[in-house]
Amino acid sequence: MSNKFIGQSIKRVEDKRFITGKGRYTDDIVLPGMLHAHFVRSPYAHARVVSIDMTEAKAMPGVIAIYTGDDVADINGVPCGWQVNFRNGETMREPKHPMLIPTGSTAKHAGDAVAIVIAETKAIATDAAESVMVEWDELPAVANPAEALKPGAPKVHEQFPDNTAFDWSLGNPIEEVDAAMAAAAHVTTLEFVNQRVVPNAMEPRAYIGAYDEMADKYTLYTSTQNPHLIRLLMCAFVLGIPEHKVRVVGPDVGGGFGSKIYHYTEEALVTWASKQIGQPVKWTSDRSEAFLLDAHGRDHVTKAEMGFDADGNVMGLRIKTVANMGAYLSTFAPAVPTYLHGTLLQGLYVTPKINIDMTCVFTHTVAVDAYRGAGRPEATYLLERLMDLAALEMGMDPAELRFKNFIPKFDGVNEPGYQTQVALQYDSGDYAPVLERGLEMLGYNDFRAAQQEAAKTNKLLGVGFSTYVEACGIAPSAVVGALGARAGLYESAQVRVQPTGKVSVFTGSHSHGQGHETTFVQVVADKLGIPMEDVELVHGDSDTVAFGMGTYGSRSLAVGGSAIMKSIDKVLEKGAKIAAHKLECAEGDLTYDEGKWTVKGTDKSIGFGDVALTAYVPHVYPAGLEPGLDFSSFYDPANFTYPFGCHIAVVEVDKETGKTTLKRMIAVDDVGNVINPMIVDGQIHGGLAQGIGQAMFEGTIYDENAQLTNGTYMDYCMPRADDLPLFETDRRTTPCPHNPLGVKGAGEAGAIGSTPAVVNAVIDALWSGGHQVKDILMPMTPERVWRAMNN
Amino acid sequence: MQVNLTVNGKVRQADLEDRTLLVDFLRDNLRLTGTHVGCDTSSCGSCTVHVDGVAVKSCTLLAAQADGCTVTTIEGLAQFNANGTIGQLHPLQEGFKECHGLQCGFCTPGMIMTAADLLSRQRNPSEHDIREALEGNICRCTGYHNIVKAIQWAADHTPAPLLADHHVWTNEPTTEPAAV
Amino acid sequence: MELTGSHTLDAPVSTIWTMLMDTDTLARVVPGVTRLEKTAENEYLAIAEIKLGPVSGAFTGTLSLSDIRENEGYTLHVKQNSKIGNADATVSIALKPLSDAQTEISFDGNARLSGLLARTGQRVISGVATTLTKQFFANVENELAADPTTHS
Amino acid sequence: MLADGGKALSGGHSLIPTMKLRLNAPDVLVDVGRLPELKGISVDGSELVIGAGVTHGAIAASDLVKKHLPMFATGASQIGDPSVRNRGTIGGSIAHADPSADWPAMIIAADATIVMQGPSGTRKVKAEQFFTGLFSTALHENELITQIRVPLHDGAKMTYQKFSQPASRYAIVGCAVVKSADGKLRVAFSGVSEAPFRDKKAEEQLSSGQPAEAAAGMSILSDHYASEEYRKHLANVYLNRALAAVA
Repeated sequence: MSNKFIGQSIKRVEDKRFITGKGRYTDDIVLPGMLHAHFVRSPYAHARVVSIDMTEAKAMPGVIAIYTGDDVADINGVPCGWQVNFRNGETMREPKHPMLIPTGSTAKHAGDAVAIVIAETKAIATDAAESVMVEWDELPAVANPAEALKPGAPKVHEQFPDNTAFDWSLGNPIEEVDAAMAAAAHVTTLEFVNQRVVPNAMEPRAYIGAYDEMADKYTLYTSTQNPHLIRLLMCAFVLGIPEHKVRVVGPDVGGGFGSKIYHYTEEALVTWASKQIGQPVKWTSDRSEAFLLDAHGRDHVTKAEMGFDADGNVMGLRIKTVANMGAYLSTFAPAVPTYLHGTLLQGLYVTPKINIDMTCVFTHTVAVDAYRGAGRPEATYLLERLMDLAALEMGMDPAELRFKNFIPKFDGVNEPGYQTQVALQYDSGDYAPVLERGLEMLGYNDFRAAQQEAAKTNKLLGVGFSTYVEACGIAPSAVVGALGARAGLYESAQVRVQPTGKVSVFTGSHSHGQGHETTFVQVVADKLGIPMEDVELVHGDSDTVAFGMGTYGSRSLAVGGSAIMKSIDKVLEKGAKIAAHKLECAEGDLTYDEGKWTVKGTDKSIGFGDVALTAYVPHVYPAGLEPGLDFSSFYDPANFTYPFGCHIAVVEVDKETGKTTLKRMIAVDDVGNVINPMIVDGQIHGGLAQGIGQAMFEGTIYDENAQLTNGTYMDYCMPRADDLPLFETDRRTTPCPHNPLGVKGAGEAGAIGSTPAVVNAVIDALWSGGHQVKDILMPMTPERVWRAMNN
Repeated sequence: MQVNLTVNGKVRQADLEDRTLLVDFLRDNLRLTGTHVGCDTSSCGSCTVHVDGVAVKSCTLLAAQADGCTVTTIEGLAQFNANGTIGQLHPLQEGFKECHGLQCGFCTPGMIMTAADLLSRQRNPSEHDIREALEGNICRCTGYHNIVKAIQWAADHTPAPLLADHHVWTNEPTTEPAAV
Repeated sequence: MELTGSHTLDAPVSTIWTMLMDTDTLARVVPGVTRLEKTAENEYLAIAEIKLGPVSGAFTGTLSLSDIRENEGYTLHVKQNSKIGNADATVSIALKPLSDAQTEISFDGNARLSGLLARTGQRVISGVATTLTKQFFANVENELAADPTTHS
Repeated sequence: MLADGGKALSGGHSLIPTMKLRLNAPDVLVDVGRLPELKGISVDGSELVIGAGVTHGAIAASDLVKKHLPMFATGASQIGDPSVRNRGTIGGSIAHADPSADWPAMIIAADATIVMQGPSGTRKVKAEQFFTGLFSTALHENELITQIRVPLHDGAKMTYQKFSQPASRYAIVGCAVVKSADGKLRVAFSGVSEAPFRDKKAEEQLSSGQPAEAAAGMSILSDHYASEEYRKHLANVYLNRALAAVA
């Protein structure tokens, strides 16, 4: 294996098409005879469909078909892919999520669809959808998860009167945790909301369903993070059609951040409708619909308590959280507040006793599911807010408090992985160096002096820390299966060596901004010792790629990359047999380097291309060996991977207005080995911006009727270029001990660590000005910060 | 209604519904799909193109309003060879690649067109100038860090003549009487 | 959308009451409503034309009166549907005689918005509420001024 | 055409977004964006004359504006974003009369006159009287704004101070103050009430040497981003910042 490309900031191969306007996103695709769909949606969060009058709409020129819930009664609802049962063993409550709400049934969140209108143009479909007259009987609705649990709250599903989907706990017995807390010298208590945010990938979801009658085959073009999973769910659970009769293509996809993992009703409906009509049907969400329908993230209401002994050692952690599921259970929803959240609540601290109590509830809102980090940002937010607040309350230094409590270094090879109180065994970790480096970059001592000076002025300065550990590279199938996943979480890869020695790699991972066409090729080219130009990456098409579980949870390289490594090993193993035959030596006498097999101690060698050609023109060939050089592999990891890091925010708070300015954002991340530093830095930057966004700008606002009242880019604030500073990033490297590349994953780290750092910084600024506040609701709008200083 | 405009150097004509937005004309009629639609409130800037040399949001302009105008989209920014292949990328296109100024690529055409407008007015913008100029363009992937770097790179690598090509600022005709 | 306000009118309570119970007058004073057609006792079909800056559209719906207490007040319920969303307002209107010639009219209620109106209108909603309130009182004043016989 | 459900379309940056959301569907659109009569910035006697069809960007870049009305140049550069400034026009913005738009405070403080052309001729209204309510103006349905005429304010100091909503970039509070050469103050606000207004009470308090209370007695807007109480507080903060800038 050479090291020409791995570790280098190779410029991205895929960029050329994007910078010249030649990217091909789903909405860019036009098929012959293609029709356009628009949905009739509930204006109410909770309302019964009394009647639907389509007379006027059906008569409009250009309208091809209108389907309602009665037409699609035979189609199953979109399924949930993860089952988490109640503590007492009762089965998770899983309401049907119907394709369209039929007459007599109730819409359960604003935007729930009652009809799909299909017309010759998008404009006609939109006009006709407006002319479909639905008579509604509006019913009371609830959006807040804590309110939904109260007696008398409006019911989301009649059959589940307490609005509870399931409850769940993890950790040590509560009695032991209670005892630890009772014995603590200091208990820091924080009641807070981890607010609901909207993923807002810049490309709105888009789907085209196309049915080929001659081949009896469906094609779905979809803006998805995982084409094969969509095919599996849509075929097996929704439409009941055989998988080999469905091709799912995920072309260029304009960002996902979790929201494009899930199988949505519109995907199945355009696919189904294309067969009914015999013409392709396209639907492209507008931004307004995206706010109503794309799965949201976070939405926890929490009470957390952390106990310390007199020296500042953590004694125990007690957590009670209500998590919002929305109206239906989305694909991975039940896993997010449980196995992706509860299991991370030890963080990177030695904590003897932990108990987590989760209640997951239905509300009249769109589903909540994984959004960048999925559960781990919520866990980090909880822990890191507690750590900084505890330091302020105990008069300790927040960095010192962390150093004191860090789990000692372990590499997972010479030292075993670290077993937490909450089920996970971390693979490798070395936590102090990231914080040490962060403090060095900050210039901690100078900062505290500057802060004291600033406290005399109208602009307060504050610093906030966050040290996190996360679990990604999901995951061992057996483990997730035991935890309720209804799918495996491995990855597949095929390495097809062409007769000329050029290589096509087929991966089940799916790139929607992550740069797989570059990083995966770097790995393959180095492993084979051939130029990057000789390697092509193919992804996103279920007809060409054998199988795949897609891209989320920072798993592409750790799982998908490992599957590629396995296939390359098989290629080289067979190649060695061919080379040995050609060079008339034993396989054991060969070394492989720089793209050729060499007989040890000689200058006799044969190149990769010659071996490939021999495999396809097997005239002089080992007896009994199959021709060809093409291998598939599936890789199922032995464990999650556990990246960690330290994020530090410096803010300035205007005392008069409460406006916060983020002055510095420092991130020192340890994501294991790095294939392309430029791309890893880019992933960290983007994650930071989203994490900062949650702290300072973003958050849904529902009114008392569960209407989303900030569902446009005019009202829902996301960070813009002039809201952010240049980020200061650095890395430490602790390789993953259990995958062949030693990689851990970098896609979510930025969003996991940054949010509490920013909030902690504002709290720190306020304390420096004499305002000893414990919490400010996110997003920390100027008014909220002003009120925190003036109440 | 009939519209005539010059898009990326070619004269284009079409008979359109009055309410057709410029972005829909570009995407649907001309199949120039590099110009994207990311929102419905003129907020995100994914649809930014140049009309008569200045950046505009093509989702907030009727095609009819651009009648008679010269439109440049992302597809027309590079220098092309006689056979229509891309000859030389625009320095901003190079800069975005060089500095990893894009991830999913969806906001990228709008970012580049907005940045081209900035560089046509300001030869050496500061980081602050660049961030201010991007206030109408939303990126969800990059945190803007490398977009800022990419534009700085382009400013440093822009040969003067190329810049002049894009220097079309609509200065209003202004008249001031001679000293009274 | 909170709808509250109060205003002092130079007319006796019985005059105001008569006005507020008159269908034609009601159609003129309720902001936005252009026409009322009686469908049942104290129930009306209401046609509304709204033109408020960027928003213009036709609404149709119902207007009903309940909890009617002579010379004291009633509850006005206006429900309007349109392509851009629905509005559902319940407002209790109260009259209080300040003297034989002066009456305080006050109201307190809430309008619930759905659809696009709820999603996009938030920025100007308090301005809309203030505007509707001012319009309502101005309309009542105009009615009083237009008909001198109402001044006793 | 304007009288009969028609709408004048200048840059289109106020109107088209509402049409796209289907909040508005005019039967007829009249593109006035290219009328040469609405273009140009010039000095006419003691007034700066800005054509209604001049874009925010052109005003921000105009040397004439920078020289005579620097507040208009810096204020214009805070409107929307660069692409919006390239298309959006001063006349369109004023006619739309969004309560949180930037121009109204500036033109009221600068004592501008709005010139309107209708079927029966030309009419002039002082900016102070032009904005009559939420999205409401003195403009009749069949009239078009043609010019904004602003006194040159020689020797005056002027400033526009804005607290923006971070998503829409509209003014939560926009405070314009013009301090004439003889020290007289004119104060106007955008974003604070359902219509932009001249704050005469504050002016009186300031002229008598008292601390001013901004927006006293006005109905104050409230939204997700700034409650009534906070907005009122901000109005005071921004008035003080504006006063400091012209001190």
